[in-house]
Amino acid sequence: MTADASHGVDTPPELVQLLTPEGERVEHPDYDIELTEEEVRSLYRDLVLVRRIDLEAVALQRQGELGLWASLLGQEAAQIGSGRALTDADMVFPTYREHGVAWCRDVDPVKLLGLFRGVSNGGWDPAEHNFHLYTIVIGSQTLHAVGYAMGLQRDGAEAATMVYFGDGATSQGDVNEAFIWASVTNAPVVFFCQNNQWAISEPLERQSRIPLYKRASGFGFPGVRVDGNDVLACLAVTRQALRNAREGQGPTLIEAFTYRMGAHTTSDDPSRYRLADELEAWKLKDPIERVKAYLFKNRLADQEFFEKVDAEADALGKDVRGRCLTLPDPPPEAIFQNVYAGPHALIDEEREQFLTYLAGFER
Amino acid sequence: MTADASHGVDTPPELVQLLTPEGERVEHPDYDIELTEEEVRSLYRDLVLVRRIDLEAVALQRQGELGLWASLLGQEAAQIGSGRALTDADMVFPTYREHGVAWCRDVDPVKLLGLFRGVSNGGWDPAEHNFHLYTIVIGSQTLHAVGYAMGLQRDGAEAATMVYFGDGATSQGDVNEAFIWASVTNAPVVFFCQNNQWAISEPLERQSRIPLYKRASGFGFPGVRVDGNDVLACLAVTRQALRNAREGQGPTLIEAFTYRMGAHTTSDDPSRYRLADELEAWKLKDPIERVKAYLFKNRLADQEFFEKVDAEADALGKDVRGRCLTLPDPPPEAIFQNVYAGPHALIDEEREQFLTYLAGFER
Amino acid sequence: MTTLTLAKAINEGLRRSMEDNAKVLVMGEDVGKLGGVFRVTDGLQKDFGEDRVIDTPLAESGIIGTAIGLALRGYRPVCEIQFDGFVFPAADQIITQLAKMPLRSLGKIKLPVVVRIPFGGGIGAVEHHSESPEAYFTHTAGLRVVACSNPADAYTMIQDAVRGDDPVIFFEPKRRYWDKAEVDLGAPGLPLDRAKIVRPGADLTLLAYGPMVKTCLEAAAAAEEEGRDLEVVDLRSLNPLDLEVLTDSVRRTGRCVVAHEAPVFSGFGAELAARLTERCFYHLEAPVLRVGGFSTPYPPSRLEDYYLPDLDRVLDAVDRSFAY
Amino acid sequence: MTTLTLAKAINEGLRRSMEDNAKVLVMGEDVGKLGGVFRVTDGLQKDFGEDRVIDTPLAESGIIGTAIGLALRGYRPVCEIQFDGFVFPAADQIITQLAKMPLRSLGKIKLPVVVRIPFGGGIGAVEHHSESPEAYFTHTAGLRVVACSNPADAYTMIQDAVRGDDPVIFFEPKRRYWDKAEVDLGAPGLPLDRAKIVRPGADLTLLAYGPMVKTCLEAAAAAEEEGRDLEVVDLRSLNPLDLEVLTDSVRRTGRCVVAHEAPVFSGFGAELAARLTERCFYHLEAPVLRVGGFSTPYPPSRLEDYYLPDLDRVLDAVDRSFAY
Ligand SMILES: Cc1ncc(C[n+]2csc(CCOP(=O)(O)OP(=O)(O)O)c2C)c(N)n1
Ligand SMILES: Cc1ncc(C[n+]2csc(CCOP(=O)(O)OP(=O)(O)O)c2C)c(N)n1
Ligand SMILES: [Mg+2]
Ligand SMILES: [Mg+2]
Repeated sequence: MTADASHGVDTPPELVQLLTPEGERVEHPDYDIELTEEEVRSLYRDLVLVRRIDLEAVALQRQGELGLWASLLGQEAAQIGSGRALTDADMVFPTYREHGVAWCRDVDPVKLLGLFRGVSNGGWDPAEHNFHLYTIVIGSQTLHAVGYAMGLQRDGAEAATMVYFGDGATSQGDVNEAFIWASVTNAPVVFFCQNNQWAISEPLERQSRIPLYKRASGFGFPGVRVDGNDVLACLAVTRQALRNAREGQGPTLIEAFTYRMGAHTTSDDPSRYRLADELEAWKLKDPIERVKAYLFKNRLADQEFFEKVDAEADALGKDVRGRCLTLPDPPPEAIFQNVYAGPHALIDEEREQFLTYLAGFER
Repeated sequence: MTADASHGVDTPPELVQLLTPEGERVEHPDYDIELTEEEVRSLYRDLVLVRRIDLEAVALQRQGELGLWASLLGQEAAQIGSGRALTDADMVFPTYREHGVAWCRDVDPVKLLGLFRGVSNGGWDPAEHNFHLYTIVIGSQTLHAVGYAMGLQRDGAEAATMVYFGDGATSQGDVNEAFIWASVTNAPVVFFCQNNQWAISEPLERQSRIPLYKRASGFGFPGVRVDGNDVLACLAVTRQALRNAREGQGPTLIEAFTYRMGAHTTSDDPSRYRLADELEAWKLKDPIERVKAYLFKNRLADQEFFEKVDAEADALGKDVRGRCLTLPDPPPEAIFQNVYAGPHALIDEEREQFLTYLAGFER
Repeated sequence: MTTLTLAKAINEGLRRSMEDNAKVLVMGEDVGKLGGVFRVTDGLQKDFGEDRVIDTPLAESGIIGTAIGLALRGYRPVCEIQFDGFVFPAADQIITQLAKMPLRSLGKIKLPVVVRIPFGGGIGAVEHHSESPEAYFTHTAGLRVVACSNPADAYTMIQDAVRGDDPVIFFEPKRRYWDKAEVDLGAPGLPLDRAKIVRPGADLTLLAYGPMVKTCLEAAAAAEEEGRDLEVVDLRSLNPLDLEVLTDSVRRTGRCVVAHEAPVFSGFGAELAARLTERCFYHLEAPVLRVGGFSTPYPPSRLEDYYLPDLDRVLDAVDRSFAY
Repeated sequence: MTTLTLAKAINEGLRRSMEDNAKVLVMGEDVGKLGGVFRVTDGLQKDFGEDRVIDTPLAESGIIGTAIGLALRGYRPVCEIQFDGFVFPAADQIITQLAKMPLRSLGKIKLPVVVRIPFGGGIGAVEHHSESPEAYFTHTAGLRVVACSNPADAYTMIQDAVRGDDPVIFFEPKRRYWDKAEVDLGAPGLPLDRAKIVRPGADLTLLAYGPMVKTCLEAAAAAEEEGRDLEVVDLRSLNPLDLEVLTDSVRRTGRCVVAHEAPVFSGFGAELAARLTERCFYHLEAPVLRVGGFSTPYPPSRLEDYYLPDLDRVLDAVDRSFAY
């Protein structure tokens, strides 16, 4: 058969897993990872803290303090595992849901809240954190990531870029163009797709008839599916892909197989389009519970540790909430700031007219 | 290895071939074709005639009668082979170079010339020929083809669509979105990519690092590479793909491996970017010579036949040239015609003003 | 007469269109089970099936491109672009194909494709969800561009858009989706390319479309208290313009203020100002003034009340006009 | 002083920019060995290497998207869009990303990306090769939009565009690529955002940019024979406008005609007419009139001479202006 046998409608997808939902540590022939107890505890702490930030944000939205929130509930392991695989020199391009990765890049959670509160469209300095701004136009950041990676190549930098996107995003022309650019230039970029099974109300079948990680084969670079609810596997697979990229072996597509346990955003009502059963099934694969079970069963952490983390989470939640409530609105003239880097006569004129107009109300 | 082993940087591409450059008939395990002598002679005639039309068009452009011409030289077999695989009910979406397919669909060549002469942007009735208008914006017609195929599905029609595009086009977002739509909807569409090795001055390596037919595997449908200079193989492979499509087996990507023997268009100067040697090597694989050799060696045609075809080609060339020269320019008011199907006040106003203005010169 | 929200009025109009003509399809992201993020297509998939109400892959170019293909096969697709700011991936298909193919075919091809775009701000949303991209399309020859402002119009305009043989960019004022009004489900509306004087007045003409019609009506009501009699005209059709109604109004009042949410600079208001000035030069007591968004990207939502022209900004322009 | 064609002047300007700053890159389809279909980048890849002069995959969204990424890494990409009609696949990256990212970052990000677009008609080309899409970009806040009209300006303007820290859409009048003129390779040009009176006059102001500047100069020369003294202003910058120069000119002459090749309806001329009318209301003897393409897709080339505003069409508008 000359028709490419790998078109793969029939091949069952493999899933890299290092920690089962029950918290059993399992081996994988291609990916393994040596972590200290401390490191695993630290990952657990990350997972709990980012979930808490997320819960707090959802609550703040319910109380009218945020215009919207896109919850990461269920995707903590995908984000922490991949986020902790990064080195400082690596550059990250997120979508709008990577609060866990932002956490790994030391972006103040309140800055994320600010965006959803409507005080800015961005808010942090991407260069300071090597964490780009959230991008809302689906898929467009994938090309930025490849361009940045082309820059890394030209600089001879020992670094890679990693770009996040969802299952739905794989349908956008831009994402596929990014695959082409990356493969043709052999750019040091890792495509990290969080397949959370849903693009708002649309199940994966509306975007692809084969497992997403196989998309890469059509462009000539490796694709791998990892258990997105397994923080160890996500860490191991991403670390490997980033290393390959840094070493000049070009791009990798990682499909983190996970589940959006909450609504698409706080504006969404998933009961209109998916069954509660599905959620229940995924709850059994919770990304945090399995780490807890693992730590506990293997006596790598005790009750005191878990309580300490919970307490830390409570404090963090409180802190984030408190600072969110006091986030100042930008002054009206901020509308005109930073539109251009250089002077711009039209902006200057409009700003002046507007300030005169506003002043009229004070008289 | 979980990384998809089929990412295929190393796999050597197979090429479906039924007729060698020397005119030897060879077998292929998956594709074969039974043709009468008459049918093979007819294919030969097609090849010769469309090459002649093309040569005439190039000459007309040189003489200032056309603004531009995109020559099909070297791609005759890909176009006639695939074009003759179509049934009347199938719908075709061409690029701007499918003069051979247009021939198979009974589009008057003078209408093609008209477009390049600048008397219209289209000129034939797509529904009359089931041959859509030439599309110049690279790749955009691939989505039209899939949409049309979705229509065929809804109509329960026993037909497929076939869409042509080049190697360069495979980099466009639209083409990849078309792959997604087609695979997700299992639309009856055949993607026919003429890989003529060049996108103007850019060699294939700027578009892909693996053989193009493998792109399909990333989307979950079959891809096949065929010798694009072998009219029999192109016919066999396309026939099969169209049949599969009509029978509900969804899309196929065909990569016809061929060569653009001429310039990109009459405006282009290939000596700036490619070596003459390359052309010489491909001349040995000429799509017409091998059919001639086959017919001759197997005594399926005699000298008289070849002379008759040449004479027919001469007559056709003359006819096309003559009618091209007398192609009338459209009247100025044609600018305003057919912009909208319904009445449109602005167009009406501008037309009237313009005609009044023009009339002013006659006074 | 039935009381409907604007969103529901479009829903009813779509339903009617689909009942009348089996070739009418609805397609877009989340238009099926979810009924669209604004519920405009609510219930349609349930009643007309998945073949006629299509949840598409997440790609706007693909939505318009395949809709063109379906139209070539005789279908009449109504595409939903989920939010104004997400129409740009489809710009190429709209501008180079949808708008130009009929002429390319010398009239052999008709493309009855409707592109619905919820547009405008004022709902406290994040970036790209509050924009007004109409000027990109009014400048694109081959498209009709309309904007509805109220439930009754929305109900008939969507049906007319679907019925016509031209591509139509159909703007829906998203912050008015929940506004309710009486709708006569039996009455035919004003033709799609006609403007409507929604409040007659003698002193100045306020021109608006979509969400700003309501704002202008409020401004006119407020101005009345100050003794100014403002006429408010709802354009309804942006391309083509109903110049008869507009010219007549401006000639009568001698003053004109145009309001839209999009940035003023190179926005659609410029066309209105330029064209009406040509036609009403000797009647104008003041230049046609424009009120709109600033020449900046749409700001974060905590600033949108400053950015969006409101009653005060409109009245300020009215004052400036009377100052001439 | 050296005699250069406009195409060669841009080439020299690019070369100078690349010599001055190692971060400057050139990228696009066929810009390498071929030197671009108009040879504007001729020889650059040979001299600066494949890492700085990049033949890209055939995808405009990818060109702009990766250029943004390169700019984020500190590079200064100059992208070529092969023809005006092929910019639309990149519309999303230009409008939602390139234009808006600096504000999104509260100024942390600068995007010094130049997008070169050969534009306009008059070369007998097939569809999509003769368009004038400037209004799509002038309406997009966050972008600077400029158009050069002659070799000397082209040489300095491209360097200024590359040197600035803002994204610039750089329009090049393709049918003037082969026009020759003296260029002083040492002299600094007028700042990028300044307009230039290219022919002073007292009776009427002709406003133009890109290819129409020459046409307007010819029209002014012809009008002179009829005793009319027309001023011609080359805008150079479309966003922002140099309103001081424009307003002053129109106030002096009291009449204004705007000329561009793009369709008049909702085109950039509307902004000029509307804004100048606001600023010069009491000085205007006639409405600002517009001459441009019709509200139709660009016609097949055998009709383009009718479609494109030529000397006669410009003078006809001048006559109409004087008829007021
Ligand atoms: C170009 C574009 N089209 C539409 C949208 C509206 N939208 C926001 S999120 C979303 C679904 C995204 O799904 P996916 O890529 O799977 O990411 P997830 O939200 O599941 O993380 C859509 C359609 C958008 N933001 N951008
Ligand atoms: C969107 C778009 N970008 C650029 C061009 C200019 N252009 C015309 S043909 C061409 C190369 C096409 O190469 P390929 O797809 O291989 O087809 P071929 O011409 O070799 O048949 C380019 C870049 C175009 N027509 N459309
Ligand atoms: Mg998803
Ligand atoms: Mg090619």
